Amino acid sequence: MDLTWSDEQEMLADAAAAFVRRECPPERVRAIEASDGGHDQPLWDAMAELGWCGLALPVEHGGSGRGVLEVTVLAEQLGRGAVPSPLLDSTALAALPIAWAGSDAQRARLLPALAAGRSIGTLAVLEPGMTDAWGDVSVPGGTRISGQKLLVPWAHVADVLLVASSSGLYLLEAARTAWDSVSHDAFAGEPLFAVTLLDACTEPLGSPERPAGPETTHRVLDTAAVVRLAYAVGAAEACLDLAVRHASQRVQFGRPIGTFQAVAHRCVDMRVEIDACRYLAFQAAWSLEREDRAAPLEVTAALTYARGALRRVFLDAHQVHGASGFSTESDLHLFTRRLTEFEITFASSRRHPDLLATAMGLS
Amino acid sequence: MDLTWSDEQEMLADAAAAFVRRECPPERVRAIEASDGGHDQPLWDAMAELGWCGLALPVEHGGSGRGVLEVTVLAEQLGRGAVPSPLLDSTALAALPIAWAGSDAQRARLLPALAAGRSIGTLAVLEPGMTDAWGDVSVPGGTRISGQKLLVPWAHVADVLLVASSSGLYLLEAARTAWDSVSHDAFAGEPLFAVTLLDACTEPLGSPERPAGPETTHRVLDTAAVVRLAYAVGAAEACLDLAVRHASQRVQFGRPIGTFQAVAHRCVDMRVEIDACRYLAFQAAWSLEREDRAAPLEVTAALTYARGALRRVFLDAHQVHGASGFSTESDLHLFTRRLTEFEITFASSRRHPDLLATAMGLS
Amino acid sequence: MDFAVDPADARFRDDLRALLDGTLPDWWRGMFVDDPRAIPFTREFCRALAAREWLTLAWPAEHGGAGASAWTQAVLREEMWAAEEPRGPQYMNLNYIGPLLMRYGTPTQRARFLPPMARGEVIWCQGFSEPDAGSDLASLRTRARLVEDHFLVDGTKIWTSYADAPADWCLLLARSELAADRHDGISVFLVDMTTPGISVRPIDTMAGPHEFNEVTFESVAVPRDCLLGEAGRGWELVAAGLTFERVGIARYARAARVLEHLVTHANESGQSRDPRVRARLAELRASCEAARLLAYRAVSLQARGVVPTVEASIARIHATRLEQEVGHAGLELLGPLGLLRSGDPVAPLAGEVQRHFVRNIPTTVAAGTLEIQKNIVARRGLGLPRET
Amino acid sequence: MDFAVDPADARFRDDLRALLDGTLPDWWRGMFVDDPRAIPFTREFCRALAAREWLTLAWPAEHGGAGASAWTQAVLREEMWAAEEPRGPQYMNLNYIGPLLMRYGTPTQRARFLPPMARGEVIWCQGFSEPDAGSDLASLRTRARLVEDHFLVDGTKIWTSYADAPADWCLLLARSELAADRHDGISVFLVDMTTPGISVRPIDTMAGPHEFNEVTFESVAVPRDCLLGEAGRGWELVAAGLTFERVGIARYARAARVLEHLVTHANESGQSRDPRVRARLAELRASCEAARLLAYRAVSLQARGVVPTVEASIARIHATRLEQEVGHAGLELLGPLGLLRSGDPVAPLAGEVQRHFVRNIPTTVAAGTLEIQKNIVARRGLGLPRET
Repeated sequence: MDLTWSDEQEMLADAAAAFVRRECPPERVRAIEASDGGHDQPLWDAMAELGWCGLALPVEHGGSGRGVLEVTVLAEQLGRGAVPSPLLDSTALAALPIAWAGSDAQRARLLPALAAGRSIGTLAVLEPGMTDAWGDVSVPGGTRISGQKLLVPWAHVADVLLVASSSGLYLLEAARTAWDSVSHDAFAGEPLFAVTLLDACTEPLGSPERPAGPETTHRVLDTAAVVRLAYAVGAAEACLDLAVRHASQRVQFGRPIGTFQAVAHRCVDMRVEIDACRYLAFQAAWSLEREDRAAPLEVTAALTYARGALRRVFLDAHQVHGASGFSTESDLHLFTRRLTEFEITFASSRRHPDLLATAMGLS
Repeated sequence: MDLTWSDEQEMLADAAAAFVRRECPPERVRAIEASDGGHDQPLWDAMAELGWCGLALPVEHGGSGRGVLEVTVLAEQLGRGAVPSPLLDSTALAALPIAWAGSDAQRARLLPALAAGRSIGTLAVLEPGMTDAWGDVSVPGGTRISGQKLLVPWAHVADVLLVASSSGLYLLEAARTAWDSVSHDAFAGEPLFAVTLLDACTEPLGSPERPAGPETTHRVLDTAAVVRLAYAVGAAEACLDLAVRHASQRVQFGRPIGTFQAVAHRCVDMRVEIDACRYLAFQAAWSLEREDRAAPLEVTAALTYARGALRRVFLDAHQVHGASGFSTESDLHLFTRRLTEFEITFASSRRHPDLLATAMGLS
Repeated sequence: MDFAVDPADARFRDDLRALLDGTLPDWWRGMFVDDPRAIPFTREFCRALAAREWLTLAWPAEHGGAGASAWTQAVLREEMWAAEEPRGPQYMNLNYIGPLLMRYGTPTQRARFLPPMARGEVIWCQGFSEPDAGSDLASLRTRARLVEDHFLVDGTKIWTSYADAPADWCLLLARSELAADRHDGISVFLVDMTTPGISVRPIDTMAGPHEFNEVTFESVAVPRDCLLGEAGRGWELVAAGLTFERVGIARYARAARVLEHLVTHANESGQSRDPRVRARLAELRASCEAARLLAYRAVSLQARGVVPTVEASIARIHATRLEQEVGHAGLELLGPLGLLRSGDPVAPLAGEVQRHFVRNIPTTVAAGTLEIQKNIVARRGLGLPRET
Repeated sequence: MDFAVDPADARFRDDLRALLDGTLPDWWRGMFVDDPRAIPFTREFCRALAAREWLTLAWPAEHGGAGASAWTQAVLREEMWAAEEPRGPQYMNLNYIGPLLMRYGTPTQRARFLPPMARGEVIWCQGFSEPDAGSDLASLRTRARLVEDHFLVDGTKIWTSYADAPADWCLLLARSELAADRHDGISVFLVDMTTPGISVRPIDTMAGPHEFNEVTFESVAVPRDCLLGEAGRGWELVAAGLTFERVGIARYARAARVLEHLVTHANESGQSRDPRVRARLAELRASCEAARLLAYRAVSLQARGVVPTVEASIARIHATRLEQEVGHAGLELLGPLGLLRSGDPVAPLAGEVQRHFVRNIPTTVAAGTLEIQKNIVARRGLGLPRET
């Protein structure tokens, strides 16, 4: 047992932190978000160059063979800069499931490009009326798929699209078939799309006889949730940084507001909640990586805890900031939006507490 | 609409407050609690003398004909002094149900003595394994009743005992039959007893053909809960008084701790929650009195809200007091115990939020 | 103590709802939604209210109002706020700028400024906060120097809503003299927003554009007769104004309305059968009840001629928490699709919950931060000692 | 980063549980339960631990300890606290009084005081707080005047647990010199509780009798060689001691144990099928996990030789809230019968939840109030400015 980072993890985190500070400061985040499509190719190329697209992919397909834990280490640093990038989704929602459940041919065909950052992947799950990403999807599977999927991240730049159907995961490649992506009007941290599939050409992920089923989808969503939690933890840390800076600099009634206990203790509450979420995320990632039998319990514990905790963090940050935090001239909103997106999409599922209840022995 | 007290209510509250200050200061509360049986006959006689036992009972049976709202006005003042007395239970758990549902003979026989304070009544509901006072009881009714009832308040001094049975409310009179009361070891504000009935002589409340059924029991419990809520509001107000006094007098780091925002804002949070509970209690009492169709909704709203709110109040009071609040040398514990008892017995029922959900239109 | 609703007030509520049902366009989503139709609609709506004598319902007859009871006013404020305040910027005229003029204005000022407000024809904004003076308003730096027959105003105001509506007039706070106590020497001015030297810069917010503005005053000439009240005694006006304002918004009514829509959604999506959903929505309903009663306590005092300073703060502290909680519970109920805003065709409840959530992120900051409200209650309500 | 449990630690945990299962009497309910068997049992239990070399597990070999790793120590502390601390008062010897002696004691003091602790034969109490010096410890008034070869101590200490166990010795904080900085001039003394002039007055609490005491010192002669560390530098020892203490109690382990019993109760009473109950217990379980990890973060630093001052405070802030929440959720689960205490034959879960609830009403107060812990994190952890 050791909750400190290994030298390798430390180096990865330091490198990522330095990269984010240098290449993606808040001005750049704003510029990317304001741009058409919200995707920055030079930034993507730079991250691909560092090998981050293939961080957790098998060495034989061009990856570095590291695990989910390393992805969360990276994710935390990206979140700290609110970096808008398909990197984490491409890894967790597409590349990893292909590595886990793809046929040898699919792995050989798709993973090298995903690992090198020459292609981008994503996953379509949600449908109209669904209130839980882990819920039952109704789009029928098959070699031709039609239906509507919502809140698909980065669908407009994806080369590979996994689709959760009622009969398992299916694979679409932009090179072979087309899909229609309409940008959502969302209060979110990343570009989200409504994807309409009309008789789209697909193949099952894995072999046609044994296509990847809902258990793979759940594993994908669990992994993505934990990676996204780490990203949210980074964003929460940035909220705390901004709050502490504001509290130290802003003078009211003749002294910095950080000297008021009510303000200082709010910052401490943030510190406690962020640290709690952080170690829950790392523990869950560690177990997922090992396919440990405790993994589902630890994922659900992390998400169950994070739901209220991260919301309290951003609300506290806004309270410390006063009106200025609500203005988009402050950087705070960059992080608030990401935390909200995480909370709503991944952490608010009522499935997790219920699973955790079962895991802890409630009959 | 007017949320201020009428002159009459104001007079009642003032008289009660003055009586409590004079006749039942904390030293007397301690003495009564430490005494055998925990019942103070002179205090009871003095309150009976003031007409409080019959406050809400019909004029024709010796009462003052006022309503449930007046009982809550009185209850708040008694709670403020943590007055240990069977007065409220005798009124809400026994006298009022007899007035509502008793036969003419029962009313004529029992109410005058209850109204004058010559006799004391109580109600036995809970049984082993029950987790909700409003739940299903299993002791069978009949002219002879056997079974165990728990947490019966003041059973050792009661002359009239109502028993909730699976077939309705039954009436026992100490003058005609005996029951066995064993004092509980409880963290509570009032004496509670395990009552064992062995072939006890009873009669149905109301006529033998139409005995008072569960709807009466529910109405009784709703009324008692609201009256007890008002008593708890008074106790909470006393917690706030003690906290404000402590915060103003206790000097640490060279100044009164009440000047620390973290302490002052805790007191404000208490103020807000107490006021919220207070008006919810009065509104529910007002509707109960009128048998208004909004009454069930308002009772459930009051109890649903009070559950967490009053707990936060006493925890905040303890936090402001530091270690001294945990010592029984402080008066705080007198009020904490009463608030805890109210919360556990009346406010923690999962029935209320569910009823409220139905009342607000959830299908 | 009487919890019965006056039948006349109940009828008035029905009448108001009928007007709202007949008047509010489908696209109405309140202010700050980047819809150019919003401000013109609020002007039209105010004129419609004025035609029924409901605009200045709360004003005394001597100032052209209907002199309605505190309770009738409460009905109006609940229905307006529940409908996302279709009076737009003008609610400020009615709730506290007008009343301040009545109390502190000269006969000439009242005759000049009140009638256009009563007709629903004028938009006022409020210039209080400054970049370095937020909750510590008394540290404001905007200066007004008396030069012959006018004041010359220099300074910057921030978080000024509606300045780019555009506002016609501004209720401006500025320091007109140096004084030993920093609460002295502050004055209130009535400033024509078309005066040369005023520039308005919109500040975008998370809720959308146009919510806030920064307003800069460079040697702005304000005629001497546009000083409101006594020079140097402006702090007293501010305190009175804040009390008027705190009771002026029925925040709980909006929360209750959103909650009604959540009930509908829970029923339609089948989630109403989940005991967790039922319990959560019930808790919020109970909290709405509490918020309403805390507001009514303040109204009860008003109706008896008492200024409910502490009681209004208590109601406000409670209601802001409620508003945030309804937003969060709503998003949890809607699930991931709750991210979608009004502009998205598949947004559940047309994005209403999302809008309510975002708008209430800073709800505890507006009109005196939560901390300041708590300080008021701590000192004036509880008698706790003041920090030295 | 490695979340795997060392197999040796897992075996140690099994061994400890076997010992506890075989040793803890049925009636054991922790300290302060007004049971005369409690203190003698803790002495017996400590001797049993000593016989296995588990009592001074955490101490370095040079002081007769087992020099166990920080992680093995964590296992011990979890199992002890989960079992309501059967070491009784002596956990303090092991966790911080002994370590303070090792660090600041003279060779003679170490030789005199450590061996009886290691054998489990001595009870110490701590004389820190005073009626007017609680969270503001530096304002203490107890005086120690050097008269020839001993100090004469006068003053009153309060909230002194175990003084009436009776304690054999007291770790006493007193002002030995007047100094400009009020943190200077404080010294730590090792006081024989049988010295004439010491009187102990028990203070009853909501949890029962004997939890606290007031200890009065009237001209109590303390030999000069019973001064610990340098005269006037006691504040440094207190700070070190508080850090030892904060990581010394695995509060979350007790909360987790109570939660296990709640799960059993929910299953047996059929409440486990209610989604609200499931969700609430799951939230608490997640919070237990978080508490354990926050504690383990501090242990990880200890294992690397770092003193985790801020991290220990963070873990403590989190765990105290958790403990209270488990108590409240437990009472809600049990319903009205949850009011019943251990002494009642029909008390659900033998009154364990009730006991946990009451004991944790002041949990945020002990060992530095929550406010003080938060100040530590605010200044040292976040670098926020200090109040002037």
